[in-house]
Amino acid sequence: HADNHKPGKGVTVQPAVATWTSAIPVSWVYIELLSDLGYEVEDPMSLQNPVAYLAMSEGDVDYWPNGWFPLHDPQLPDNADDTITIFDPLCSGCGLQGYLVNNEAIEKYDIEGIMDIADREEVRNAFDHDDDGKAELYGCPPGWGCHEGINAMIDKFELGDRIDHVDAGYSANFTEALSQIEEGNPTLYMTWGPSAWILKLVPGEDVSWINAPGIVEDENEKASGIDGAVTDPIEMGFVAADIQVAANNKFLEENPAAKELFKQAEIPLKWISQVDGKMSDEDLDDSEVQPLARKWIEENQDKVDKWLKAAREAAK
Amino acid sequence: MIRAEGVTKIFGPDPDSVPPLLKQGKTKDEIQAETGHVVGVNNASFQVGAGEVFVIMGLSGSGKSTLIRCINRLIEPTYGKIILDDPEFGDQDIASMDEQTLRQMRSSRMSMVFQHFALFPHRTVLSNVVYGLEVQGRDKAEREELGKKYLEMVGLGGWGDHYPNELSGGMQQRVGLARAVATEAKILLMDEPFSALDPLIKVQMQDELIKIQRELDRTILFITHDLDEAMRIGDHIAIMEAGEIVQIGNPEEILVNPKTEYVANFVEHADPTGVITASTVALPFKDRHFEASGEEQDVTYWHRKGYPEIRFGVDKDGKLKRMTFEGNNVSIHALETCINEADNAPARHTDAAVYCQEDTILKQVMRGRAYSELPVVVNDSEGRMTGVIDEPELINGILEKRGYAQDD
Amino acid sequence: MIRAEGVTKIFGPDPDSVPPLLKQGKTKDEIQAETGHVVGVNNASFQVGAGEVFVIMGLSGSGKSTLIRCINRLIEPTYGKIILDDPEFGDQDIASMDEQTLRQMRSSRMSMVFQHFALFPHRTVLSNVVYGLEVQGRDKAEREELGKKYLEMVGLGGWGDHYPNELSGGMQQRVGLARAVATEAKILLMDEPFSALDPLIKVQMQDELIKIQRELDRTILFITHDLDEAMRIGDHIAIMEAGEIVQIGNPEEILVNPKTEYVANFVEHADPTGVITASTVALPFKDRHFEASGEEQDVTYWHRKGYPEIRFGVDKDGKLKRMTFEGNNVSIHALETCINEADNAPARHTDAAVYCQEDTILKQVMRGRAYSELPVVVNDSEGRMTGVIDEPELINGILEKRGYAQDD
Amino acid sequence: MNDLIPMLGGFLSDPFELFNIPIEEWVTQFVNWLVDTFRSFFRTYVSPPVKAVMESVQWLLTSTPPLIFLAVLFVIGWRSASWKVGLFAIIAFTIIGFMGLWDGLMVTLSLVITAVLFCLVIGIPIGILCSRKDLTYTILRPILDIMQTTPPFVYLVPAVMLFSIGNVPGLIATIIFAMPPTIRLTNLGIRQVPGQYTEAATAFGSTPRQILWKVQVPLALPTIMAGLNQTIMLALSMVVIAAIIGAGGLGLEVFQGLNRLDIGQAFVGGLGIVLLAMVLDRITQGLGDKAPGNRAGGDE
Amino acid sequence: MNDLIPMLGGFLSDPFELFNIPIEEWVTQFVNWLVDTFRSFFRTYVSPPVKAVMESVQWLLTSTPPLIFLAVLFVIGWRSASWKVGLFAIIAFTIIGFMGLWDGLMVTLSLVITAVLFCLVIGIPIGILCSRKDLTYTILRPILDIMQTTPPFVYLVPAVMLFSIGNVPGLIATIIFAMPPTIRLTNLGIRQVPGQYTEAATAFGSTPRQILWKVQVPLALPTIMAGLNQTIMLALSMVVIAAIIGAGGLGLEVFQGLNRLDIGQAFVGGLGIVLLAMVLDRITQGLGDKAPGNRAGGDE
Ligand SMILES: Nc1ncnc2c1ncn2[C@@H]1O[C@H](COP(=O)(O)OP(=O)(O)OP(=O)(O)O)[C@@H](O)[C@H]1O
Ligand SMILES: Nc1ncnc2c1ncn2[C@@H]1O[C@H](COP(=O)(O)OP(=O)(O)OP(=O)(O)O)[C@@H](O)[C@H]1O
Ligand SMILES: [Mg+2]
Ligand SMILES: [Mg+2]
Repeated sequence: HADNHKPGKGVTVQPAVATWTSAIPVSWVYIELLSDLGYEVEDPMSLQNPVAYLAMSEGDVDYWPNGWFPLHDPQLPDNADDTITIFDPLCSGCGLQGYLVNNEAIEKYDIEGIMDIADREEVRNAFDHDDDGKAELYGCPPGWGCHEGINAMIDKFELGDRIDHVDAGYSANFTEALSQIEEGNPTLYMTWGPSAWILKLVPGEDVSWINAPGIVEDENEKASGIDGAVTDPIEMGFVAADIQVAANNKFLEENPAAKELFKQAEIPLKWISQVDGKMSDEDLDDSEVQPLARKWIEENQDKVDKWLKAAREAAK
Repeated sequence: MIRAEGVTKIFGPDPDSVPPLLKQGKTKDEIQAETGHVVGVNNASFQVGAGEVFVIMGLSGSGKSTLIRCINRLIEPTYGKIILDDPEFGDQDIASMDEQTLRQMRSSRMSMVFQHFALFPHRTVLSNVVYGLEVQGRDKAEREELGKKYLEMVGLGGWGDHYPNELSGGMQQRVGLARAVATEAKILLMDEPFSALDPLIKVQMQDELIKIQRELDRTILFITHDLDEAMRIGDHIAIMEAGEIVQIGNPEEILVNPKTEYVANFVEHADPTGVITASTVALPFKDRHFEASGEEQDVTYWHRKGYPEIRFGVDKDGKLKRMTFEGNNVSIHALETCINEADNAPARHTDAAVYCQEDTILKQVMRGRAYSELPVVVNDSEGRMTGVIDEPELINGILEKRGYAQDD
Repeated sequence: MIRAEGVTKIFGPDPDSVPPLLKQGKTKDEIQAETGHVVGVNNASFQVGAGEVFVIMGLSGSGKSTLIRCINRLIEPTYGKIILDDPEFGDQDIASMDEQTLRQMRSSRMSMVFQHFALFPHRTVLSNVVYGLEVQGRDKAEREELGKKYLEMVGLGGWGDHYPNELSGGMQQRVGLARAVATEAKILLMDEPFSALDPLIKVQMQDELIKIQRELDRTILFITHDLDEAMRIGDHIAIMEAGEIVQIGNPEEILVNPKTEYVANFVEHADPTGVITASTVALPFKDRHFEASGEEQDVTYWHRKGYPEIRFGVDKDGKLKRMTFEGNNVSIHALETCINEADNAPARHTDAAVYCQEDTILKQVMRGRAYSELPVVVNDSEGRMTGVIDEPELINGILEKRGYAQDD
Repeated sequence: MNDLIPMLGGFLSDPFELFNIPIEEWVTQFVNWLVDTFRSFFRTYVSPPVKAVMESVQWLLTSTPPLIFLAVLFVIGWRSASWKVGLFAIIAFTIIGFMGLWDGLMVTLSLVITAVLFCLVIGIPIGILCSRKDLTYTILRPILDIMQTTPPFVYLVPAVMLFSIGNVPGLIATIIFAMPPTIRLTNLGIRQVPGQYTEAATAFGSTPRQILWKVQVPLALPTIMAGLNQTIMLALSMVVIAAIIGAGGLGLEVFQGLNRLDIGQAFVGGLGIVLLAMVLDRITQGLGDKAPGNRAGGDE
Repeated sequence: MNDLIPMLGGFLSDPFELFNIPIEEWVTQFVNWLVDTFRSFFRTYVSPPVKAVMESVQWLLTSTPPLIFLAVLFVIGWRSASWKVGLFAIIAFTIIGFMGLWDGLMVTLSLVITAVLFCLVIGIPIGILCSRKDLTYTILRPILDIMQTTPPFVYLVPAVMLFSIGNVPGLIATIIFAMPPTIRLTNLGIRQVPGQYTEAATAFGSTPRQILWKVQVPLALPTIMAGLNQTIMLALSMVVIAAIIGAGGLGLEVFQGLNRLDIGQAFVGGLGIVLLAMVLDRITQGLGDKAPGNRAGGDE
């Protein structure tokens, strides 16, 4: 019976964790849950996305709960279909992505969307930081999914001669956007949440999401109820990403309990954002988030027990 | 022109701890054994006149190089003054000169030949030679011209484009020599400049050196281990021992009157025939050695005690007027006039005698004796007879490097 | 023990192009001007017997260092053989020896003193000296002992822990010397090993060298520019000019019979009194110079033409039995027995004569003449009178470095 | 009292639990202060001229027609080393061109050239200074350590804050990382010049400047060139990091390749960088081999 | 015919439009083949021993109580340089400890030590070899260029495929990047030893090995130590990149700090690396200054 109670006994699990902060609380929840199932869970390895997926497909890492899809699609290795399983979202539509402009500029130029910047010359010039006649868009690093998304939009609407998508690492891009905003310059950038970035420049307070064309077919698909959007509903320009567990197939085969858990578990965006904010405000170490995860589990014991039960069932 | 006063150089971490020990009379070796300090030069004072060649000799490790390097301050003397009396720089103490003046002084007044040559390996021979001129800021054409001239002088005309590592030791040394003289500086510091040269080229170089020294009236400090060289070119010679200068004098003084055992040993192997002069070895024309044996007209006849067959007729001024051998008058000739004849004569004259000057060197006197069997008469600059040299005096001079002068 | 045959070294990119030019009789300078190749050594052949000191002299740049370096193949000879006849290695051509044997030969048979010292700057003096022993694989205690012994020998006992850059030039040179002799190799290659030494230490070192050479029966190849040194220690001397060996001979041969003008000039400045022997300068006891003047009992009296007052009574074996001066018999002494007396005598004897051996050097003969006014008699090894030396012969010997021997 | 013993035990086994130095906060505050105070200064007065220099180099390179560029390249390779090097340079650049990376190559080349020039102009005098005074080198050595080992990732963000995104912070990061070998090896090379040569030069009354340029630098040149070589290599190794802050060029290819796990693309970018490295290495090697100081190793 | 002229014009202005070398594909295929063929070999036979070495070093360092570690460190600093250096080392490590990074420090230190050891053990013999034969160096020089300038990002991915994530590929990348200066400067140092000294050694019948160890290496030591110093610096500069593929340690702090826009965290990690660099630099400098070859610069 005890066996039944701890299906993961004797199995060592190697998780990975993403490098952004909002990945941490999610990561801890899964570690706690797997431990409850009796797994021996190693400290998670902090890896960049492509490396994490590669390692997962090689079996060097067993899973991570930090997949953002479809955003991460381009970062999957070629053989991902055979080696990696991506589970149903643990938090559906939680990965908000979109374009932001600082509020001052929005007021001054009365901006509702990217097209306002692209089409109106005086606005475009105001957003042009390097005097090349194009408005700067501080976007995503080459190779990321969002990089391709932005470029697709630029291509589709032929914005290439008016909008300059800056090619650089994301930290660099964001830092530049932040600096420009602090300098009081109208600035257009792309970001996502929950994340540290959103905590630095808070939509609604400092900046606002603006409309971007390209994804939405009709009005219903527009997002509504987003904090800090210039319009409601708003056309974000990206589909909101689902946060999903990705795991190595071989590991899953050998560990039906874990597999069942990955299928079942869900974590609310609100809590993730809350912890993310707390980490930033109180400057918490990663390890200091663990008790918060435990606390959340305790507070949601009913739900959690259900998942664990299902997992134990599956292990039989 | 250069006056060194109490120049001292102590090598080691705490030089000031050493002079008290020296005062206590500790030797260089004792100090080294006790404190690890090496006494390079100890209280050296000397003076070099303008246009003089001042030779420094001494045992290996006695501090010659250190001393000469103190003069242009390549080595900072621990104590002492080095006064340079120069028309342009005035009376200045090199030891306390500021950097700027020191540099000017080095580039315009002094140049140096190094014991280990220290040719620049990355420069061709010619561009080594012109280095000093470059520093002086001469223009290129002038530099090349002078450089080539001096390279020619040291017999390496064709080697200007080679690099030092393609040259033999002696050739390198000559490049170093050319480099030093090319600056035409008034003072030349030369640390064993001819040590790697064969005797022929060495003599040539000595001649060249003396020539340029005369032409340009240069002052030369010269370290050498070659006694004959020292005797040949040195106006004064200083002998060093364990950091101290034990004797300074002209070559003959040093050779004939060594002040200490050490100096005597040191000069033992010198060839005296080129240095020792007639006056030194001659038997002095004094009562002790001669007796009068009659007068005739204006002269008094003298003969050496025990040798009555040779008589010298000396007038009241002390000049030799007549001379007889076994009663017959003999003719008297100046040495110079009969040297050639002497070389070719089948036998030595007994009917002719030879006189020389007090400063005639033994080598010449020997030629006189090859001409005539009779004693060589030595006259002073006024023409007064001061002594005679017969075979014993000659042999004594050659073997013992001194004459009767000492006895008096 | 070492035989060099046609050793040639051409520096430059295409050495093979040079021998035809040499055959055409082109000089080294011409070849250098035309092709840029430098003829280091040209067709040198010589032989050095075991236990011999073989001295190489010559102008600066004449190829001495190159030749000596060919012997241990520091420089690869372009052509020629160097046969080493060694009990252990057998008859071998060093020029074509394989690396392994060459190394063994170098470490066990040969060692070298370098013209530029080439002391290892990162090793203390003592550890420089023991380098060769280290290579031989001797154990540490033995090494240290030998090293200290030889350091003592060169007079640097207290300097073992210093580094070479703290030593004067001459001291460095002696360290190089100690390093070479410490290996106790049978063959010593010495490239101007005493050039930086003062005369006193130089003589000491020469004595030490000769001592260890005798003790261990070493073969020494010795480059020097010091003629007196060459004369003093050399069994044979080779004189080089522009890469070629122009004359090989023992010191006196070279001094007395220079083969070419060049050699004659070269040895001009040597001090002959230590080299030239009595037999060379003596007036030969032959009819041409002497006439008989009566017989008495078992001897015939002879006198030199023109000097009837001195008569030599020679028996039928040719031995000098009696001697008279102005009719009086004089006593006859061996030179050695009267040297001391001669030094202290107030006047020269006319009642005593001196005889010496044919190989007595001039310096000694002069002492004989200081003892007695009468000619010095020269006897051969059998005691037969072969000549006499009077003042003219002596002077001629000193000045011209030759005697009557040539005339015959 | 009773608590003390376990506390002591804890301290012995893990003494660092006692307290934490709040350096993180200090730094954050300091950087904030720095940025607030100097940002506009740097962005207005420092960035633009540097950028102008870089962009004119870049303009020069990119506006030269490739064929002319290759011809010039050949001449440079040939004069500084040999015709073989010239040929190799052409082939290497042509390969990069046919991989479709000509423009990236030009951007990277201009970054590297500018950075290396700065390194030489600043580094060699500093290296010389260090060789003169032990104190200077003692002080500088830890600074060099900092320059070389502070991960660029640490100062990328502040650099972007101060200098904006793009070439300028990339160039600065490259200069910081690549300069130390030039300084160190200039210092080492000059210190290793045997005393007898400087002494001889001194004896002829040379000024320190003359000793330096006529004796020390020529003799130290092989070592200085080794420093230059390292500087070039390190500058090239920074190309990818420079791309992360927007300097573009070949580094961007690699960065992108990594981000999307595209080994091929990363490799192509990397190959471009490597070929560029080889060309620059061979050219500087050629210059170094001609250095007269090489004679010093000979058997003088 | 009419088409030809614009085509030619196009070719002249942009000759590289003609075609593209499909290197990307070749590489992808090659890497796939490589991984398929050798993965299990590397993962079974190469990774484990390397990992074992690293982990035992790491185990040794982490399991030593910090206070004992500091004591040992002091002794090392003192013996190799001076007590000042020992003291400095203690202070530096203590600061890192109080920043809460002791464990990270130990991980990084073990990575660096292992990498530098490998670099020395492999690099010095290769450097010596290069100094012996011009050909070897001619061949090796471009390889060194490749090692130093191929952006680690290029081979990180294949390295992960072949060696898995974690210490091993991080170590390998570090060794590749950090080894060239050791090789280059060993080669340079030995080549610069004046011929007269090797000649003297030869004349005494030394074997090539004896010449090497008794003369060349001691005299070249200052230069070799400069190479070692550069190797250490470069190894430390790879620490962050190694962290990207899971090597952990101080680099991870920096890497996370960057990704989270936490300048403070990145700085703290960077400071740790820099302090470590300084300590290692001072210790090796001490060893280098004691090198007997330093006498050669003197006025002999
Ligand atoms: N590496 C070299 N390259 C070119 N020429 C050389 C080289 N070494 C020596 N030579 C030339 O060979 C000739 C002989 O040189 P060597 O050193 O044997 O002379 P030496 O007789 O020893 O002279 P010294 O008495 O000056 O030492 C010289 O003309 C010299 O220039
Ligand atoms: N840098 C130094 N450090 C310590 N001692 C030194 C140094 N330079 C010279 N000495 C010592 O000073 C003394 C004098 O050396 P110096 O070079 O002046 O001798 P020298 O008379 O020129 O001898 P040589 O004729 O051998 O060249 C020696 O005992 C030497 O060991
Ligand atoms: Mg000296
Ligand atoms: Mg020679």
